[in-house]
Amino acid sequence: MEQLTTIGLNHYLTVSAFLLGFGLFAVMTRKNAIVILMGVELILNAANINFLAFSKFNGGMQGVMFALFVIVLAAAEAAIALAIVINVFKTFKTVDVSNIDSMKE
Amino acid sequence: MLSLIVFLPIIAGLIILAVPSSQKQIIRIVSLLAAIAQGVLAVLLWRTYDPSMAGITAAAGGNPVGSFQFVEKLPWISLNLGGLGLFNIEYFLGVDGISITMVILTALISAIGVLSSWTIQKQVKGYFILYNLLATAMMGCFVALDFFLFYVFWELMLLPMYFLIGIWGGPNREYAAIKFFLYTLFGSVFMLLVMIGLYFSVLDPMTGNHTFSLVAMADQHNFIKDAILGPNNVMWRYIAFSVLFVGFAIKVPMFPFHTWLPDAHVEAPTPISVILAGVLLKLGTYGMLRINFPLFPEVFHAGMFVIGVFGAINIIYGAFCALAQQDLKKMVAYSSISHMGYVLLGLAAGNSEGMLGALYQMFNHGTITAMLFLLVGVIYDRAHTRQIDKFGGLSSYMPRYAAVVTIAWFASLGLPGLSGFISEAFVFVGAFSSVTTRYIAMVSVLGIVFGAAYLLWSLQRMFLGKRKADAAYDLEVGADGHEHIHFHDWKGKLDLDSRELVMLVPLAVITIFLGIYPMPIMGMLTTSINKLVQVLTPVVLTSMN
Amino acid sequence: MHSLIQLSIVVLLLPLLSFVILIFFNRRLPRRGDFVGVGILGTAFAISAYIFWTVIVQTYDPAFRVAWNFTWIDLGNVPGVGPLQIKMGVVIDNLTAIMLAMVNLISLLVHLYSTGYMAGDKNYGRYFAYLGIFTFSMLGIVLSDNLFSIYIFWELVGLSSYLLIGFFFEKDSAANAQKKAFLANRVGDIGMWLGILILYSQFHTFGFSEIYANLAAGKFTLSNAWLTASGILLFMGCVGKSAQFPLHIWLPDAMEGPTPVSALIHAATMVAAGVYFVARIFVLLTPDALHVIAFVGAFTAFMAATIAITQNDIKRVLAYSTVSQLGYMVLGLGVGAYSAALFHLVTHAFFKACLFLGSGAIIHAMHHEQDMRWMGGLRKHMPWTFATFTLATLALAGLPLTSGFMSKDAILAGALGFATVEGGGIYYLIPVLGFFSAMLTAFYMGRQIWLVFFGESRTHLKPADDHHADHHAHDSHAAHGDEHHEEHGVHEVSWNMRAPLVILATLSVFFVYSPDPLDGAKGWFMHMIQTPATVVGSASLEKPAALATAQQPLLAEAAVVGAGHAEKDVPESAAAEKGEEKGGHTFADPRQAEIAHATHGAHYTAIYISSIMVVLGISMALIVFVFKIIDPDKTAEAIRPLYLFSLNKWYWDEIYDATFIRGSVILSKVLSWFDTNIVDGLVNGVAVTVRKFAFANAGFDKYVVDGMVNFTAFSVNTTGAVLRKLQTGKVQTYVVMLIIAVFGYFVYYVTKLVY
Amino acid sequence: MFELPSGAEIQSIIASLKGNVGFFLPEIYLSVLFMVLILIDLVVKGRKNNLLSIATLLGLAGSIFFIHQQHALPAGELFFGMYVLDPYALFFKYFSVVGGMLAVIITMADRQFDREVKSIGEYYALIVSMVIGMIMMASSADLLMIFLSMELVSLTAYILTGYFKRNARSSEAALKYLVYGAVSSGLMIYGFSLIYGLTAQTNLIKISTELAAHGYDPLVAMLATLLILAGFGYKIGAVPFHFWSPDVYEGAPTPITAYLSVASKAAGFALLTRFFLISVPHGQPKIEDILGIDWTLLLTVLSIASMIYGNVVAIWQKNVKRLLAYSSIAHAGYLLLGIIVRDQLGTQATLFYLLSYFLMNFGAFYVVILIANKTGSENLDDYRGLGKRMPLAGAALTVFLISLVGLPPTVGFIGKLMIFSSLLAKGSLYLGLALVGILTSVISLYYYMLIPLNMYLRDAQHPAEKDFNPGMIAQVLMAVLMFLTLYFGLFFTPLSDFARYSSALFGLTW
Repeated sequence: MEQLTTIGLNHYLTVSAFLLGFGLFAVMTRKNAIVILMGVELILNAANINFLAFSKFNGGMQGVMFALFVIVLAAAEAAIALAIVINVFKTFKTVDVSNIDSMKE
Repeated sequence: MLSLIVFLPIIAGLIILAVPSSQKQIIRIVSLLAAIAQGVLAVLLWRTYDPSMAGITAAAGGNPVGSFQFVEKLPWISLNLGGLGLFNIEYFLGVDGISITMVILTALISAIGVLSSWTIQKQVKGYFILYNLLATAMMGCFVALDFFLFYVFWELMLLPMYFLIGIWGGPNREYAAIKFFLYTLFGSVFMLLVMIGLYFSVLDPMTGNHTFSLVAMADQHNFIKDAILGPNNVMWRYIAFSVLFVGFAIKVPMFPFHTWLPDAHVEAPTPISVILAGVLLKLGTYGMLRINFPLFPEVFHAGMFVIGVFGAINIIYGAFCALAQQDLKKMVAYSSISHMGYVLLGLAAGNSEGMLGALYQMFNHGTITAMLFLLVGVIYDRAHTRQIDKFGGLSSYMPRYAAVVTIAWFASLGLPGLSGFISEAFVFVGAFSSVTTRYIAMVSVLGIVFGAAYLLWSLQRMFLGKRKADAAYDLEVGADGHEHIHFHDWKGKLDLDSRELVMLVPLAVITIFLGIYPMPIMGMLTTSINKLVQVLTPVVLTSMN
Repeated sequence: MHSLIQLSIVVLLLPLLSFVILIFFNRRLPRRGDFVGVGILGTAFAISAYIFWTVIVQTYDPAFRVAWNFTWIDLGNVPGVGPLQIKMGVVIDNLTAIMLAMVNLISLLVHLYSTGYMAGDKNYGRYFAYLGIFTFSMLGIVLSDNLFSIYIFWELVGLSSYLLIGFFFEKDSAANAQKKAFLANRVGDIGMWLGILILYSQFHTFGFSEIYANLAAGKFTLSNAWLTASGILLFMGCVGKSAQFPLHIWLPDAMEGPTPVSALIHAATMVAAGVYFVARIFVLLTPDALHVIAFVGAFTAFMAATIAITQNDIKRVLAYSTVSQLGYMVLGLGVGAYSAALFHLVTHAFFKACLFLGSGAIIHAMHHEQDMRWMGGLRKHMPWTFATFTLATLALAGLPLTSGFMSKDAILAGALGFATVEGGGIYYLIPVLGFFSAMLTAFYMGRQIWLVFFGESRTHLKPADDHHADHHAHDSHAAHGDEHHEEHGVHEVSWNMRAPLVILATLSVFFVYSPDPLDGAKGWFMHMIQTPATVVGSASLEKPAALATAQQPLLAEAAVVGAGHAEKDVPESAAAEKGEEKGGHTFADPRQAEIAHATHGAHYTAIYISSIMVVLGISMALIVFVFKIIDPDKTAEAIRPLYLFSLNKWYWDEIYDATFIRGSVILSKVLSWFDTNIVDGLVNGVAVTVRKFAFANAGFDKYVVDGMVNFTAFSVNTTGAVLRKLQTGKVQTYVVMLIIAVFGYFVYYVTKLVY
Repeated sequence: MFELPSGAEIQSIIASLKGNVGFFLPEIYLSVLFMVLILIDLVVKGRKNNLLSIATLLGLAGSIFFIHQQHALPAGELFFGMYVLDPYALFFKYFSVVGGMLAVIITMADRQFDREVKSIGEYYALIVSMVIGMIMMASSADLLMIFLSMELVSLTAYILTGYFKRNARSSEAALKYLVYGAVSSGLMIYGFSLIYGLTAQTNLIKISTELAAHGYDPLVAMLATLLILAGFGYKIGAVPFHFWSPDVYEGAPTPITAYLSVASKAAGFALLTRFFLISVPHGQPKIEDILGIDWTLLLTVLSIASMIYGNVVAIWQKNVKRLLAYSSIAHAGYLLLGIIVRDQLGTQATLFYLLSYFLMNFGAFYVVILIANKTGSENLDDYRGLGKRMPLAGAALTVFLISLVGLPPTVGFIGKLMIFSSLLAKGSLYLGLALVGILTSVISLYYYMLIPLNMYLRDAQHPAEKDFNPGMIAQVLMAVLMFLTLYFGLFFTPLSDFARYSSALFGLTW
């Protein structure tokens, strides 16, 4: 019963695992570059939840710090990503990654 | 002195690099001068060589100087590898009986190759730079006594050869060149692994460090018992031997690794064919003698029969394939395969006679095959075809050419009085005297007949009889009532011109002289060979039953 | 160095000098330098005559022998053997002296003769050069003291014959013949070479004397089969050079060479070399080997004689007769009639040279007509030729009072004796074949004489087409090329061609060799050349191999100690030895002694039988060709298969062509195909596989579906169906791959961990 | 939850930080350079390409001085174990900086920039920031630093890859790089989080001790390992994490391709090696029992797959840059071999191989750029007959390619020699790997030789109508690179000694 009432490490980890799964699913199946990047954000946030959870349950500040940095970097990455996606849209007139395949083999 | 003889061509190459590419004649002359200087040095080496020093292994105390001659030993690379001691690579040159002859041969063939290259008109500068690079690499291989150095020279040959065939070759040159390259590289990369393995297995008795010195490696006492290629590691020693052997066998080329050779020869320009057949093939067997066998004597002992069988296959198979060829050059190429089979057979005998025959055959095959390819080149220059059936009756119209061809052909088929005979004879003597290879020798003598068959048949088809209906030349009756022939767009002299004579006559003279009195070359070989045989046989050879 | 040795070396080198001078400078010398050749050969003959005089006439010692050698190749201190040198040297004994004189004489005569016969040929100078090297090679064989140098000169003879047979190389037939000769000889040579190798591998020497000493001392450690094999293999060299069955096929074709060359090859030099060589190695031949030799000789003698009957080409008849006579010699050696065989070698050399030169004179006179059917009646036009030719023919047929009679008779006596000693049965086949061949010889030579010299000229009978073809097919060199011969002009040849005929004919008469026309053994030749004692005792050979090996040293010792022991051990042979004593020497070997004895006994029997045979043969020839009681054509029709069999030379050429030659060519084609398609194909196959693999991998990105199949453990069909919709070069597929790589391995790991 | 540090502690922390700043000078200097470059870009008007490039070049050269100063400093941790300074890190500092300089030089030579972009602007600044990122990658001793430095490199690399904004291929490459890189680093960070969960540590050395001391869950450890490997594998471009590289290498501006293929890969290796050697507890008898998985096996699979895949697929390439991309995948495989042996010789060999790879790959890309400047193409077919038109370029490219194959007397050969030596020094254990390496290098000969084949053995399809002289400076630079490739192939002691010196990692005794 405690499992259900008290939120423990496993809960965090389960959520994080789900987030990771969603992220991966998005990354694998969505055609839109923006959505794919959103999937990446999900993955990063899954990691963040892990860090925070571990930090809480194992003690130590590193996890928290890590999560902070991940958030910052996710933001930076998003900025760059959007710039690139816009550029791609300018050239290809689409952000559908499945159509952007001039280089192959 | 050895350094000089090795690097002379590369110096010439550097000079050529500075010559503008329009000055073709200067480029040629620079190359020729280097080749002549190399030849002079080779003669000097020959005259000052002391045939009583054996070589092969180091003298007492592990010092190579007492055993090898003209030794140059300088530290080249020395790395500290911590627990593994020093990583020592030496610039270590020296000659003994088995290499001095090859040095002489290389100098000779290089010089003749330069002369033969005179007719190259395409990208002369590039050609001679590569040629000189090749010459250096070949010479280096024969005098290097450090495995690493040897390997560097060995691989250094590939690239110039690739381009020389690939750029100046015949119509199918791309294929032939890359085939040559891949094949030989395939053989040599394994050598790299074995080389490294040997390095970790051998200690230099003089310094106590690991060493690449072939001299130290040739002495089984210097092996670390439990190292990867140490005496206790029997399986790996067998594998290493086989791998090395295949690497060298590709160069020889030994059946079934020979198929690069006909292609390479057919496509290569004449001088390169000469070099290829005259020197490069010898590197395979030289490598076996210098590296493969002395380093793994017990494996060699166990493998003598197999090597002999391959030798016999080479001899007979090569002869049969030659018999079927329509292209003269291809025939000569296969004849090389056949003749290198004798070398293998002689080596497989493992006794002094066989080894002597093999080494002598290496020298003689160098001169004779060089002659053969030059002669093929002569006719190809004129007729632009090498199809044997496109000729006929040339004897009447090109008597000098026919005469030299006759000498070369008969030398190739092992006629007594010409050098090829003595080497073949000794190979058989040795192979038969060894119990292991006796029956192989009995089969291999068939090669004598088939060798004669294809050579005589081609001789007949090209030189005897009358002009064939679809011959590559026209027949006309001259003002003096005699019949003459002329080739369609050949402006030069019909019969051999003086340049061609300068190339061919020395080779013919050498062939005849060494056929009558072989001691000038053999005398340098015997001590080393006896020593080598001793190294190869831990127990006294039982050839007497 | 003995002065004779020095002289003999001079003799050896003189013809080489002639070769060198003429090959390089013949165009710059007057008369193309023919005088150089003749002069040098004259000198050589003079010196060899001096040697002959010194050795045979002055010394007159059957055991005369001087030898000299030098180290040719020094192998140093060979492991397992010790110091080892390969020596070359010269040996002079009676046989050498005789052979030297004979070879040089015939060579000189051929040189002389050729100045007439070959005059006007465009390669006249080169021709004499070739003669020079031929003589040199032959002299080398004669003088050699070891197997290695014999082998060298052996091959050089092959080369010289190659050059000379193909002298008219513009003719395809000549070119074919020279190749055939060389190759057939090579086949024999490899046998000989193997024989040499067997001996060398045991004793590490090539020298005759060392080998024999070692053999006698029983140092041959292999089984006796090897020894027999070595004997037979060495004999194979002779089979090649002396044109014995089965390698006789080259010799008749060799008639494509200029006729004087035929004389040189088939009389004095090349073919004699084989017999000479067997004589040299005679002592190491085991009885088994000797049997083989004897049978081969007898069969050859018979076979060639049957072929000679039907040949129409004047030179071919002589060629087959040469083969047949060589068969006799080999037979003689095989049965142990050593001196008789060599005797026949010498006598045959002279009369056969005479015959060939005579036929050359005829051909020359007939403007290169060689077919006997179109000759006839030459007796009147060419009296000198006729006389000498007839005399030589008689000698060949073996009529009494000729040299041929004596020598052939001695061989046949030996064969008879041999057959008795060996216990009859199949061994009697040898003398029977010998006698029968003697009859055939008389018959075909009678036929030849008749067709050529008697009757009316039949030149006009020759069919025109045939004529034309023949004209080109035979000795037509440039000078004669345009000279169509008419119905005239058959006249005697000039002096330089006539003189050799006379000299040679003279040497075919009995008194040169022996005072007794019926018994050659009474002459100087048989005295000087005596059968040497074998070094492979038959007593030891009959032991089982294992025992023999063990007892070898002991037995050999016994053999060396000699007759005394033999007498004790084998009492019945004592008588035989005593019988031989008047021959001047004894044999330690009982078998040899017995044969010698029996031969002696068979002497008169042989004379009777052979005389009868010869008479029979000649009379048959007379009946057929002179009295025309039997019409040859009809007879030929009646026994057509046999006739064709003979005419086509027993079909050996066809058989060899269909088997060995075509077989080799086909095999070579097959192997060549194999080489380009299979061996090379394998390599290329590997390359193709690599490329295919590369393609698969390159498509990996392209058709990720398939690539995934390779990388995941999922079912091919389901995943394939789902993921096939994904397309090329898409970043998402990359991501998928990444995730699959990571989680796929993880799943694999979990599975492994669980189970 | 957390106890806040007391004032004294904060004082000591600050003191320690201040003390450590001296160890951080090159990074600081480069950061300043980064900003200066942006300032120059902003301040200076008009065309300033040369000014910027020279400034970058000099600035980077200046950093070498600071790096050199660090040799005198003791090896040790900085910033509470976030960062280490050891010869190994110094090696990669030099490597990145010199690589950056070469990238700048190559950029100066590349005429495509003139066509594609109006102003080179922040390009050089970004290169400098990438250099900083790489330097930090090599020095990171903490998962957090690893992540940060990797992201720094990746983000700049995304931008630089897409630097030709109007060029479709460049944009496409950037997008692919971005998506792939983001997912990879996402997975890696998730892996980090699991490791953190297992050990409660982010410092590599502490992780190692922790893992060795306490238990672990093999499944989690495995998953973490695989995820982390995905991140590292993506950086070094090893199969099966290589998919981005051919497309990115083909699409990116060639100097960036060169820099990515050399320095970025090297930095990835720096990380991988440090992580693999330090955080995986060693000194224990069986390493796989410690971390639950056989790291060596994983790396071996990666290595073999890379060698085979890279070499085999390269055979089919028609674009030279793409060909070199596949070859770089293969080289990642060879480099991994040196890590697998897990000893000093192996590390030394890897470092040496990186040095040789640096020379020959930069050289090759440089020549490719020079050729592309003249022919406007990177297609193999357009290389026909170039050997005659650009003799020095042809010769140089041939030397670089031969070196890439690993034939003497080039530095590439020595690299392979060292790698195989390190394998064989372990006896017959790794012989199979050596065999794969050897055999695939034979295959590599085939496709590398396609380039000289086209240049020399085939004649040009079109007659030469323009000048093919690449200019004096380019000639000299090519010649120097070629000479170095050959020189170090014959006299490689300095390189090798340097590699050996650099193989000392902090926290690790061989």
